Amino acid sequence: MKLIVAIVRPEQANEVLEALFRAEVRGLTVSRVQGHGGELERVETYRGTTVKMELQDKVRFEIGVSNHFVEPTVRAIMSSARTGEVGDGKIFVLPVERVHRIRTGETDEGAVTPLADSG
Amino acid sequence: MKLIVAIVRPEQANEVLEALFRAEVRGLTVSRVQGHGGELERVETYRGTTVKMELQDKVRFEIGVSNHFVEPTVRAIMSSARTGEVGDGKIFVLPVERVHRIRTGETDEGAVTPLADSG
Amino acid sequence: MKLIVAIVRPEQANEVLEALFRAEVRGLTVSRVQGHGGELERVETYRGTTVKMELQDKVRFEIGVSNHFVEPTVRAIMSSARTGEVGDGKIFVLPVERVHRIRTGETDEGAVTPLADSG
Amino acid sequence: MIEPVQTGAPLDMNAPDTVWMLVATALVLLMTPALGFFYGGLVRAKNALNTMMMSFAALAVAGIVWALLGYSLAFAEGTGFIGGTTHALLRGVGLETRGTIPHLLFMAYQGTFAIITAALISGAIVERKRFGAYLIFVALWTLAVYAPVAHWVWGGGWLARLGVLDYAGGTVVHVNAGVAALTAAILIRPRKDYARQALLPHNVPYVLLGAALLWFGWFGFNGGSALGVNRGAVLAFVNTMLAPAATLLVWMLIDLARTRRTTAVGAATGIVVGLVAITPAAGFVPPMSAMAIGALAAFPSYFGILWRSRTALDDSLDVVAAHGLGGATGALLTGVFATAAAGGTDGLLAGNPRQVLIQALGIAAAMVYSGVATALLLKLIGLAIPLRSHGRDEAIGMDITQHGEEAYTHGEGAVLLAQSTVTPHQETRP
Amino acid sequence: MIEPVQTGAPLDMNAPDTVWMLVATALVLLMTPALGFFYGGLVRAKNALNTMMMSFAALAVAGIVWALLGYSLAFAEGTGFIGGTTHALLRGVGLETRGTIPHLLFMAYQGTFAIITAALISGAIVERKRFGAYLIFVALWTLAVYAPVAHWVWGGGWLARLGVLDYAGGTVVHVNAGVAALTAAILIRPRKDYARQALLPHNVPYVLLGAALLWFGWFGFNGGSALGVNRGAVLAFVNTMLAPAATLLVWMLIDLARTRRTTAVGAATGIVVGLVAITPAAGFVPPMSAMAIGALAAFPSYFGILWRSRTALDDSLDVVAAHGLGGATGALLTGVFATAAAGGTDGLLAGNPRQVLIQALGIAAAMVYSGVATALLLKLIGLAIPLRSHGRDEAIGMDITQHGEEAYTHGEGAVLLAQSTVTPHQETRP
Amino acid sequence: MIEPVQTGAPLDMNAPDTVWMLVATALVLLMTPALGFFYGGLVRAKNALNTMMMSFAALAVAGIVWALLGYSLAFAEGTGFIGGTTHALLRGVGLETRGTIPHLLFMAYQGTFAIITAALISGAIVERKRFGAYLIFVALWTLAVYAPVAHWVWGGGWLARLGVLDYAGGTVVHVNAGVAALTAAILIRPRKDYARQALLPHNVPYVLLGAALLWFGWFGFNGGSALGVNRGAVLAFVNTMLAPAATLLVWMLIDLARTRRTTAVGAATGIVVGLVAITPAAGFVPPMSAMAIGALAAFPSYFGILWRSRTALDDSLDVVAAHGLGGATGALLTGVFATAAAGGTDGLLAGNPRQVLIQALGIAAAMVYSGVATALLLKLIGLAIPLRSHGRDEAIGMDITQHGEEAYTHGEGAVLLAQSTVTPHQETRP
Ligand SMILES: Nc1ncnc2c1ncn2[C@@H]1O[C@H](COP(=O)(O)OP(=O)(O)O)[C@@H](O)[C@H]1O
Ligand SMILES: Nc1ncnc2c1ncn2[C@@H]1O[C@H](COP(=O)(O)OP(=O)(O)O)[C@@H](O)[C@H]1O
Ligand SMILES: Nc1ncnc2c1ncn2[C@@H]1O[C@H](COP(=O)(O)OP(=O)(O)O)[C@@H](O)[C@H]1O
Repeated sequence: MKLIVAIVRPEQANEVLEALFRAEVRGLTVSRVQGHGGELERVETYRGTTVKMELQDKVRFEIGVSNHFVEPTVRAIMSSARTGEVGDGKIFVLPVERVHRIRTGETDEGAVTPLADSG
Repeated sequence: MKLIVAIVRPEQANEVLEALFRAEVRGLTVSRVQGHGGELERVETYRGTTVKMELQDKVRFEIGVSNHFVEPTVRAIMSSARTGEVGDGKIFVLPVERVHRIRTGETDEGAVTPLADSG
Repeated sequence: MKLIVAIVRPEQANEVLEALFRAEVRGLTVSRVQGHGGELERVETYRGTTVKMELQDKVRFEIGVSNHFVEPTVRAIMSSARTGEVGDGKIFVLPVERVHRIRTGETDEGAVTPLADSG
Repeated sequence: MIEPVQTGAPLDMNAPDTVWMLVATALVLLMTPALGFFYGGLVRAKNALNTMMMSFAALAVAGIVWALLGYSLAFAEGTGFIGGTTHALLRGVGLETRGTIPHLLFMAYQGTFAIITAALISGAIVERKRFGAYLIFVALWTLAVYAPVAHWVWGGGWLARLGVLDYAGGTVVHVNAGVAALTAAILIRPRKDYARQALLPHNVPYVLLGAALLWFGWFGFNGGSALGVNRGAVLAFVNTMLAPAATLLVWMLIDLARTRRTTAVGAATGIVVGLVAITPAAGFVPPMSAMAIGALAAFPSYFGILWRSRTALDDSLDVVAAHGLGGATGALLTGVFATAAAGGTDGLLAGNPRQVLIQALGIAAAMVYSGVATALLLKLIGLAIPLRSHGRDEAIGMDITQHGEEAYTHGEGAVLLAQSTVTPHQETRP
Repeated sequence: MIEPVQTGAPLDMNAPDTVWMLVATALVLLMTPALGFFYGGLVRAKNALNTMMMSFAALAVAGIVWALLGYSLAFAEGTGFIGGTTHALLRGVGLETRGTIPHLLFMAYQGTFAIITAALISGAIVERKRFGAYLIFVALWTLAVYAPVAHWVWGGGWLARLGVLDYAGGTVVHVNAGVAALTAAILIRPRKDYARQALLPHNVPYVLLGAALLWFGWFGFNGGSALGVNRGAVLAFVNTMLAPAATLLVWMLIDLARTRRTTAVGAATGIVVGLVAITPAAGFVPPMSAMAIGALAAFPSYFGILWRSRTALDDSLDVVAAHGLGGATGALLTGVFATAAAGGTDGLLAGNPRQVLIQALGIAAAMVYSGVATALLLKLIGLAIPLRSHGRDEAIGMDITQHGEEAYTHGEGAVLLAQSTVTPHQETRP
Repeated sequence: MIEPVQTGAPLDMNAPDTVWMLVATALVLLMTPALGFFYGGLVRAKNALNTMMMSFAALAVAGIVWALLGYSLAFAEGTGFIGGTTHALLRGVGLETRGTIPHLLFMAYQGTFAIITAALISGAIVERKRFGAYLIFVALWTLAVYAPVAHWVWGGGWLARLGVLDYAGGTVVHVNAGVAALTAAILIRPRKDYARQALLPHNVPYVLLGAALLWFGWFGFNGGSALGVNRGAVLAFVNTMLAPAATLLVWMLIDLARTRRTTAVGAATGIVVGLVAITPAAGFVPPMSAMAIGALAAFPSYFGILWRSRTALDDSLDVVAAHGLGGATGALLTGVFATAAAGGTDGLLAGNPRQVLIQALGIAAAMVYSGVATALLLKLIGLAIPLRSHGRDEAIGMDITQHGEEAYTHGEGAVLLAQSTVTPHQETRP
């Protein structure tokens, strides 16, 4: 079991989502975050105050997958999130000790496999 | 040391919170996220644009616990977050290498144990 | 490779950011979260409804670093986020199995090292 | 635009009176969207649009129903209890004058009152009432409850003959809506989460915006009830400025005394309560009495809200305490402070205690009728269609379930549907 | 403040007419910011300020251009096609009367129309048009397109002589802006993401707020087009209340019939469409006809929007369907429902089918001229500077790229620049 | 509602004048909530309610204090320095006329000025001032500073006799509030984070909404200062439309020249500065001069803001630069552009350079008095209670610490308290 955390551009988020669905990834969690990387900083002005904005809007995916699903998931994200310009983001693969599906109490593999009937 | 990441329904968030407090879990971090799972998709319409909303609002708990606290914590979440309908969410248990309490510099067990006096 | 997750006060967020930059940490992701710890609870009133607010606004940093960078990163956060009062937050160091830079496809160390030219 | 036909037309209407009533009508119309923001800010984000839509829809439903029939039921010749159908479909409602202004304008002005009265009730049943049932309710309630009560007091009905004083609608609008709200809140039952979860305002600035626009519009509500620019209009107008200022001040002081903090939601509520309380008295009392009424009216509503939220009555946005209690307080105090000199009948302080009884009678009559009739209407509608949402839908929120929309969206996870015929960007060379 | 000079000055103007036109002018001015909120709520958060600024900037650009030259081109003596320059730089535009109100006030009132007409167009080109190019466009369009068309209908030009009825601007304002919007949407081309991503409203309450304030302001737009407080003003005013109520009702019913849900964005749109449709007819038709016009006008715009969003035409906020179609529908229905008795010319139903043809001619003339002239202007400006942003900037959002600001900021990650001369807190003892 | 007593009452007041002043009073009252949104959008989310409440509370505190005493101090017979107490508690302020309108209405209209002047000051001290201390300050400042200065200029006091021109309050309102703001900002000291952290506007649309409603209301502020519908009213009204348009245009151009981008916060600020600058001149200068004043006034305020933010002066929302500088610029330019023909005294350009000196004297007098008196008041209040919050509270935010509320809540983590007596849902069968 792994937890894949990916930071991508907001403009690419929907494409990543679709790529993941195509790769049969059915469960995932998304949040709006801000990131700092190699991108050019923006300058903004509010009346007399000029600021350098160090953070850019990004979208964070968090996807629990069983081991043999790691590769296809990473590949789906890589291909759909890439624009080739600085700021495309990162993918982290974290080890997971246990997963529970709250509804059924199933654990591990069972917990991240979509349930054909109920889904 | 483990980090427990749980995704639950927003309607259940306060009950989860209370269940955790009853289980003597005192430190935790919460964020608003959106998730995709087996739930029915919603259709929304904005003027001529009809969209399928793939993501549902969820609440994400992140709880650092010492090893013997993992079971009670997971149990508290399982029982308080479950409604029995698709979309109840998942719990991930991740290994943690080190924990620091910023205020005191304590590490590991000490960092996640509430300090009776100061708390 | 490690993933450092730090929860800090919003008022300290910009100082943490600057401390990280000084420590040569160039890539990071930030999100707005809410936390419960040892802090005093706030009471708020909305017409007849009086509530105890269990959660305080916090900022969450997520930083992927190569192993020898863990110490300086943790130190930078510890020093810049500390106010000495309850509620300063926690740092978690998680193991990471793999990192990918989406733009270039580089993995692991390469993925978190800033690219001098492009950055 | 430059139309000699019109500018040359005989001006039987009084021109300044007409200008003032045009302005007043626009002001009162604005109050209903304002109420939408006041209410919409007080609910959770997932119900914001539904709550606002309850006010906006009243503009359509009550507005049209009023023009087609309601106006006639309220203001055409009829019995002491209800008007006739002479003016149904606006027959005989044209540019000839009624009083000193065109009849049509009088009808429109009164229509804005019907609209907001219906919209007020929605505050008691937000976050759970099904929208379709609400629309039907508004249509029927305007005809069956608002129109008769308006007739009693302003259409020459039995309360008018008794001498009930109600300058701009303390009884007709606020007590009436308040009792209907109470009835609806009881029959439609509490929200699933009520008294278990904290159900907090998602956007307090909207509440303040709503209160501000309500105050602004209320100058037309009270000042326009003089139906022209005359001493009554000026008095009512200035009282509408002073009374809520006094209520707001007292509200903040009670807040301070009780919790050591003044709240913004409280301030917005205090303004509205002050406006409600001065409504029946506006053109009947001198300004210092208006301030007294404003100051006194803070107490019942303030403690009414406190008390209500400890009960099982989920009058979600406290329509009963703010409008029902506030309107009744104002109506009674009108009987206390009114003077013939200011434009009313002498009240208690001017040596006529009987007026307080007459006022109480007016309130009681509106309460009984509004309570019974509202309950019957809801039962009737409930026979045909369900009045409230399933618990499941309530948890998801009314915006998604009733309207298929969200107040605030980001676009992540939103996939276009049924757009197969659309040519994407690159092909669109014009 | 207390100025004997003025209060004593001879009042050749008609006082009640002047009061009403002062009020009407303020009301119409408010419509442009209201439009900014209506439009601003419909775009994504990253373009909210840019969209609002398109309306706010029109207040400056069209407002000043109008006073300096546009007013003269529209309303000074001239040919049947365009006015002269007699009143350029406001020469001869003073406190003497034009009609029954001061000439200066007439100029200001007409200026508020010029401003909002230009701002309306922006809805077709949001989220991509460069702001500098937009400012230049507004200035030129006001002079070269709005002023002549206004002259044709209201300045005694050829359409006026033909007998085209346009009470408050169905053709001059709405058809004109609608066609300009169509032209601009085609020439400026769709947004990069159009038809690929769902581009959703970021704040529907703003859309409702905008619609509410538009309605409020529109009482001045239509009611003020009588240029005084007369029968036409009252009729136009009341019709401006009833027609949109009918449109809103029908819009909700179509929504219900089609998707089983009434939408809030739809409600806001329905209100605006009803206001647009009654605009040309406002002072020419009796109230029941106004409701009919409102009800009928829902259909073309509703289905126009549905159809448009399946095409490659990225008229982003549906200016064409709401204002172009709505305005044309209203203008045609004016020819159907107008009666001489109400203040217009008899129309189809009163036995004069020719009026419908005259109306159609007016619409066609405005369409052709507005389409061609807008296209030429955009091509011209496009020669000098790029009209739209790079795809990259579009992805980041126009607020950051065009204005260097964000609508909603938190402050995390914002580092002060160029503040080296500032003494920090601890040293600031006064 | 239909009250023969009133409609039949003798109308000694001038009806059109009264209508206009009713409208103007409502418009000016709306400006104070508008200011709350303008200011509230400019602060951080954690202080949004507190900032808005500073404006809303002024409606109560300054409003009541004005009616009870302030009006009398400003407008009752008295010395050249301050009025008497004849009209305290509104004695002798009834429906008889003052000028051509009811005295009571005159009092109310003037009251709306007192309210907004006090509220303006709050912009200098947001995000740190304790709310209780603020309330006391508003009450005392209205009596001790606003009332006398208003008396000097409008109540027949010494500046009026000297011939100072101040149509609607450039000196009385804006210079006065600007200097008080400067004094308060210095005495209350900068925010803890000032000049260390970027303190950014949390909601720019609110700033635009505030600016739009301020503009709308300002038509009553300037146009109503004619105290009737006369040539002055019309001129002031139209100038209030043109001058801010010019300022906005110039402001956008300076923005473009300096940073290549026009900002929305800048646009909102430019509008307000233009409104401030035309205020003293509104009824004294022809429209082309009004545009010139508007255009010129952009410069001092624009660069004043730039300069201020590089200093240690935490005039948080730039009250000094926008209102102080803008008001002084307008007052001086009044002395330059005024003409007797337009309704004022001839100024510099009409051959009377002395008027500029008189204007400068007026400004200087208001500055000295307002600065000294405000400082004394703050010191006095500071003796009794602390003026500002602890640093800790400042970090948490004033909404939570001063009001026990948040502007935007979600409900997660909110646990109901003191609800033990509540019967939960399942038991509530009616
Ligand atoms: N070491 C890191 N830890 C966590 N997040 C990171 C890290 N590096 C980059 N990110 C995230 O990825 C985003 C893009 O990174 P950046 O370095 O600009 O892109 P690229 O990989 O194209 O050089 C950042 O805005 C940030 O959110
Ligand atoms: N594999 C996963 N990785 C991350 N989050 C997940 C995963 N599966 C589900 N979730 C989260 O849990 C929520 C509920 O999941 P779902 O599969 O619908 O529920 P159930 O477990 O009841 O079948 C989702 O909306 C998503 O936020
Ligand atoms: N065990 C934990 N797991 C996750 N987050 C925690 C945990 N303990 C504390 N936090 C986060 O850190 C914040 C501060 O913690 P708290 O215990 O109040 O501070 P301190 O470490 O100073 O005693 C909390 O608001 C919460 O966001």
